[in-house]
Amino acid sequence: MFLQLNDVGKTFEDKEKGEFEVFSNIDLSIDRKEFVSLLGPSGCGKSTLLSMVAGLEHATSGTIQLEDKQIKQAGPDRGMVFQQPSLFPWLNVRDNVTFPLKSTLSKQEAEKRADHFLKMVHLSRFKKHYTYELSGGMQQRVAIARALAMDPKVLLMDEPFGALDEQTRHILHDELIKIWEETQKTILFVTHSIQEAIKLSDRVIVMGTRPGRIIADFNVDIPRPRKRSDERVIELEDKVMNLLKEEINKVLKEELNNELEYSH
Amino acid sequence: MFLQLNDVGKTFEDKEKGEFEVFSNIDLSIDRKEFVSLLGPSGCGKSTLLSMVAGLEHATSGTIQLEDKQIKQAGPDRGMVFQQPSLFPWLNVRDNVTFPLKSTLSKQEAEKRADHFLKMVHLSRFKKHYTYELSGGMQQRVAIARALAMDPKVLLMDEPFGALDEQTRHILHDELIKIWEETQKTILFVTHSIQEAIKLSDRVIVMGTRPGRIIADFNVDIPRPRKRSDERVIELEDKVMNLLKEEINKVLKEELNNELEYSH
Amino acid sequence: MNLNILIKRILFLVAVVGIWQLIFSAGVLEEIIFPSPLSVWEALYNGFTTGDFLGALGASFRHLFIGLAMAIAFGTVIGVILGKSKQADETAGMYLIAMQSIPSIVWVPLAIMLFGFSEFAVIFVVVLGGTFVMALNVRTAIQSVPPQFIRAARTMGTRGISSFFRVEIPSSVPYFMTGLRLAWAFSWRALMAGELLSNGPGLGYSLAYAQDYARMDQVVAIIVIIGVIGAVVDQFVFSKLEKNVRNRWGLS
Amino acid sequence: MNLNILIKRILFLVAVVGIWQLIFSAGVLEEIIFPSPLSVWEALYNGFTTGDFLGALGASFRHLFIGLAMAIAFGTVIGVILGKSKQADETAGMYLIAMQSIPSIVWVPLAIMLFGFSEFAVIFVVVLGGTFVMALNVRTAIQSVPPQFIRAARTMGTRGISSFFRVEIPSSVPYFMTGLRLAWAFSWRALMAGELLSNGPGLGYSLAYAQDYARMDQVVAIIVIIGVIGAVVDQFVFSKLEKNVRNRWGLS
Amino acid sequence: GSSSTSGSGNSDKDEVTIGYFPNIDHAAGMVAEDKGLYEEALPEGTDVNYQYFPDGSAFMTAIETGEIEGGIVGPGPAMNHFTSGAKINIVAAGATGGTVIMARNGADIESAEDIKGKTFISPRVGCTHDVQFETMMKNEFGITSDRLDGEMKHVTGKPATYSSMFESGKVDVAAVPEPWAAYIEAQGTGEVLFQNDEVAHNVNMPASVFVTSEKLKEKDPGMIQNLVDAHKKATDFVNENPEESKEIAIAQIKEITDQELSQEVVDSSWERMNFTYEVEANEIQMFADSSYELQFLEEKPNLNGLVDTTFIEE
Ligand SMILES: Nc1ncnc2c1ncn2[C@@H]1O[C@H](COP(=O)(O)OP(=O)(O)OP(=O)(O)O)[C@@H](O)[C@H]1O
Ligand SMILES: Nc1ncnc2c1ncn2[C@@H]1O[C@H](COP(=O)(O)OP(=O)(O)OP(=O)(O)O)[C@@H](O)[C@H]1O
Ligand SMILES: [Mg+2]
Ligand SMILES: [Mg+2]
Repeated sequence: MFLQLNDVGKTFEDKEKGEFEVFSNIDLSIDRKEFVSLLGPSGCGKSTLLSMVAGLEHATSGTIQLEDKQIKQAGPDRGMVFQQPSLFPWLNVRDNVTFPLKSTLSKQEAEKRADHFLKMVHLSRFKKHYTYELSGGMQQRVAIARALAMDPKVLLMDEPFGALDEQTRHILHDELIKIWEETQKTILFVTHSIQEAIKLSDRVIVMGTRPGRIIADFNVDIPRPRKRSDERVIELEDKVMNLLKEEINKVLKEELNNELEYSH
Repeated sequence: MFLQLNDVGKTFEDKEKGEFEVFSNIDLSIDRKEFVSLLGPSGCGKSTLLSMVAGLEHATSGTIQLEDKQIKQAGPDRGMVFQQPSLFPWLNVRDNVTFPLKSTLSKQEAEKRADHFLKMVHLSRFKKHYTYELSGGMQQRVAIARALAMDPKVLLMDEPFGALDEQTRHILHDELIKIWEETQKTILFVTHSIQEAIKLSDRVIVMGTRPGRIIADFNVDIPRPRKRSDERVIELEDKVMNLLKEEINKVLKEELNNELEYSH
Repeated sequence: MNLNILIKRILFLVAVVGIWQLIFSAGVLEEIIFPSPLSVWEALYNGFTTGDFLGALGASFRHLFIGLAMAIAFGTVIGVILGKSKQADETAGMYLIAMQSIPSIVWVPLAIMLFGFSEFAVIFVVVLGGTFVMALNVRTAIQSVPPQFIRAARTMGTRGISSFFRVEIPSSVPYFMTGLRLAWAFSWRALMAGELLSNGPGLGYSLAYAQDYARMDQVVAIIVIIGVIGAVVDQFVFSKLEKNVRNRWGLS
Repeated sequence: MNLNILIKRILFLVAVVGIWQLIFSAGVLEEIIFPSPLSVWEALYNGFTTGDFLGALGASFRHLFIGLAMAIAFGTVIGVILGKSKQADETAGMYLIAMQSIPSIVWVPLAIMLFGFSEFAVIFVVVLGGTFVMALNVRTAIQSVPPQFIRAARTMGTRGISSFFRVEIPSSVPYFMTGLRLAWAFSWRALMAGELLSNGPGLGYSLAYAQDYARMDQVVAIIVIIGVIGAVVDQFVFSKLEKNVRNRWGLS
Repeated sequence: GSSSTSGSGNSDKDEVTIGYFPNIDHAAGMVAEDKGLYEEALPEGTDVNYQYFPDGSAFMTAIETGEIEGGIVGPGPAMNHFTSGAKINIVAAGATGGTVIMARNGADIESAEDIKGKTFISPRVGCTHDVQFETMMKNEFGITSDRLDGEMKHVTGKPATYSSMFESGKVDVAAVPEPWAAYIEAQGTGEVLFQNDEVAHNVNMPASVFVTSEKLKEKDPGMIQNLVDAHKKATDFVNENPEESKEIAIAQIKEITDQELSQEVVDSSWERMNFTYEVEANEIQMFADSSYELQFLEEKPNLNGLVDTTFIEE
């Protein structure tokens, strides 16, 4: 398998609350060039799982392997795009993209490469701009270009469009699919949005919470571009929604401290 | 008519850019107890229009009338819920809700009233809490309770759920519809989201941009609760989406400085 | 703060005193310019038992409280005027910053010339030390009231003077607290400057006096007292207050 | 800043000088205590033409630059250590705050005792004035590097010392600038305190000297110079720099 | 040391504030306070307060702001302030002599020549002792201070600290007012280099003077007369009862400064002083000229009107 998670578990040591097990016994296999979405309610451990693949967190138990090699720490073979803007404000757009290339390429080569990917995300014009001059959508485009510029084997995306408004999100969806088709990367994509997961991915992994676990794994074999009004899309959305409802209610009840029970 | 906008226009005086006309010649009539959504791309003037109905901005031309009385300034007959949390952090939840009642009701009556509406939004348990202890969704619930507590004739909502995650939004949609049915308020609801507008409202007003204007006015006579998978919903979504596509592209092109044109 | 940290801090202090004693014992410096920890401790002990330090402290706090209270009052009034009136701000705002950047010790000669060696001269310097920084923070406070709050209040029929008291004032509290903390810090510095050059009584005067008579043990003892008071008041009163307020107001 | 505002400010200044002249003309205060605007202007003019003020200014800036440079260097080293090591921070952090809350004027007697009346005593006080506030801000800077940035760098294969120089340092620049501005402000205050009580040369010494010879016109002239320099350096150098950096770093 | 200050300046007849320092050359002030001589001379029911100043400039400022009515101060500050426009009068002398030049033990200073390249200390820049010392050095040995681009480095500090300054080697030479010269000798940290009669302006030039403000002279010359009378009485007492006066001085200094001077120190400093209230205008003028020559004053001073001897002659 290309990316293989075996019996993975994660427990945080919290000074105040003691040990907290986010999930355990997660098994997952992902093929080369697959676009896989991780979907689930808040707190089920999606980000934690992604961080472990990135090598930013260590698994408490189990193994994670990329091309049969154990993942031990973060490295440029796995590019990551975060929800919060993580561009460096002291660098201009192009220097942000060449940041990971400094150690391996000459300045000229790095810039050529950066320009290539900036063109891919339609930001050639903004090479010399600084972060604060860009809208949120443009910043995420740069972050995608930066991750791609390292030529990683896997692209990890943690709710990359979560902070954007709906219209911008739609546009970036289309761009991301185009880039994915062009670069043939494997993508592991975390999202809250059922719609987004179904629109984009080959596979939707649905996670549940308390404890975190995988509750379903759907193959989405609907040809792209997928229309919201497509019957197969709607059917799948409904399926996932029903699966998640119970999970969402768990979270909600906790938030309202069981008030719903007696006020209804 | 209950709420009547006649030939309304708004021009901002900007010191740097000179005059900027957001829109002109807006005509709109809204019935008592109607739930109307305003939908449109960023910058088309939705918030401006809502603020004018609230009395927070003055119309440069035209008239706005509520029950045949000209709207001159803000007043408690129009309650407003903003996108950004606008609860007062120095007051606890209940005192936030009684804030507008201080001048008209005794303390006891005000609190009784506040408790009633806090119960309606399922937050009785959180009366004594302060804003920083609440999640975004809970804060918006309090804001709704606060607006309702004034017993306004119209409830104005400016992307009230824009900053929340999808799951929380779904839950609040259901709550809002319930409240609307219970209280029989007229609601003017601004949103970016086609789905949200169609799910909630009796009428969807679609606005275009540059210049801001009303480009369509759909009646949604689909019985509630509306399901995403309902054919009529999908059909309407498609219609609105097509209408808006052109408008969205206008905004997008401006952002990318026409780059799309030559990179494609 | 848990026990572990407390122990570390105490050990650090012990180490510092130990090094001090070592340097003293090495005898490279004359005792008259480099007192031993023990003699400083004795100076502290004697100063407190004879009541000298307590008297000086009392006088210092009297100056400080009167001066700080006036600084807060004046600063608030000036700050509110500049915060509410763009005209006033554009006209006088810059001079406020200029006044704030004059070290308060510089006012002492002027204060003495104008008011003589009375305690009022010291209080005058304390007032000047705190007023401008307070005014600058109150101005910022008023200007930083989120327009969102004012708009929300207007939709609830609250405007004008009522909005000022029910929305703008409470919303300004965190900046006001910052102003208080800084006014205290600058007034405290000004107090020492004023007293050091004045004719007593007060902690600063005691310090100058100890120096005049080459009592290094007393000099160090008074510096220790000043450091402890400064740190304690800053940490346990103003910073704590400010932090709690900012937390409640959702600002941190 | 447009012309309109400039005019308002000048008018305000004219009004203040006018009131000053009026009070002077009323003759309620002796000239030796309350000089006229004209005599202050003459003192300024004479001070600059005879070169006295320029000499004093030169000496003051020499003390300030040496002291500030050392304060920045020490402060940065201490700040980085406390920012990177939780152990060190828990142990010594509190004492840093205590040191910072000791008014720098208080160090002057100690400095004179330890170093005599050399310029080094003044520089010592300036260094103490700036070091702690610099260290506190550098500590905050290091602790405030968004973990997001460090994580992002790690996913790009940048960690350890390379991450420190390529990510943590540049990310800290805004707080570092704040540290610089505050270090300047406190060093400037410390400089005046040190010079006023020391043996010259320097602006603070000139002030003390003018006071000894009851030259109120010179006293006021020197206060004006100090205010102008303080305001100009603060506004046109440090605040501006800090604002630009914060803006670029997307922090305001 | 604590004192009851009168707060703000008052010309209220029922209250008078006298200023002086706890120095030997201000012994007349201490005796007058101890014996209640001012109270005696002033009209019945007048409250007399005393204020002790850290230095002459502070004293002069207090006179100018009306905070004190009069008191004993060095002639240096009085003259400096007068030339800057302060409206004050010297109405009597306090004492003459009392300035001694001390050299640090181990500084290898045997003669004036050895002072070249060394550091000397005096209470203030341009104070009485400074002018006396620098005038002597300039006129007799041609050595000037760094202020005049000369070879001596000049620093200032409170006399009480000179002994420790010597001990730590911070300074080499000191122009010291009594009793601190005797104190240094007793401590063994320094020795006399020039006796009090060797320094300039030391015989008839007062080491301390009694100063009042011009305003008071215009408004209430009678009060000045009363004060001067009391001062004369105190000076006579000092000359007639040296031992009791010494006791008073020791007690007062202890009370005000917390420093206990030994009998031996006071005895030897007494030797170097002469307590008199007689003052001559031209002595002061000569002193001022020296001060001008040393460039402490910007213009050639004209001290006409500073000294007013009418009250002592009365
Ligand atoms: N460093 C940490 N220490 C302790 N607990 C943590 C830590 N990081 C995450 N957690 C906890 O682990 C759980 C999973 O967090 P995670 O961020 O992976 O959830 P998520 O699925 O990404 O949620 P969201 O959709 O809100 O981003 C949460 O309960 C969280 O509080
Ligand atoms: N106070 C103002 N001064 C100048 N221009 C303004 C002002 N307020 C709004 N505008 C401009 O008016 C236009 C409409 O703004 P408005 O906030 O109403 O848009 P909107 O439709 O609510 O957008 P969004 O969906 O982003 O909230 C925008 O171009 C905006 O820049
Ligand atoms: Mg997450
Ligand atoms: Mg809007």
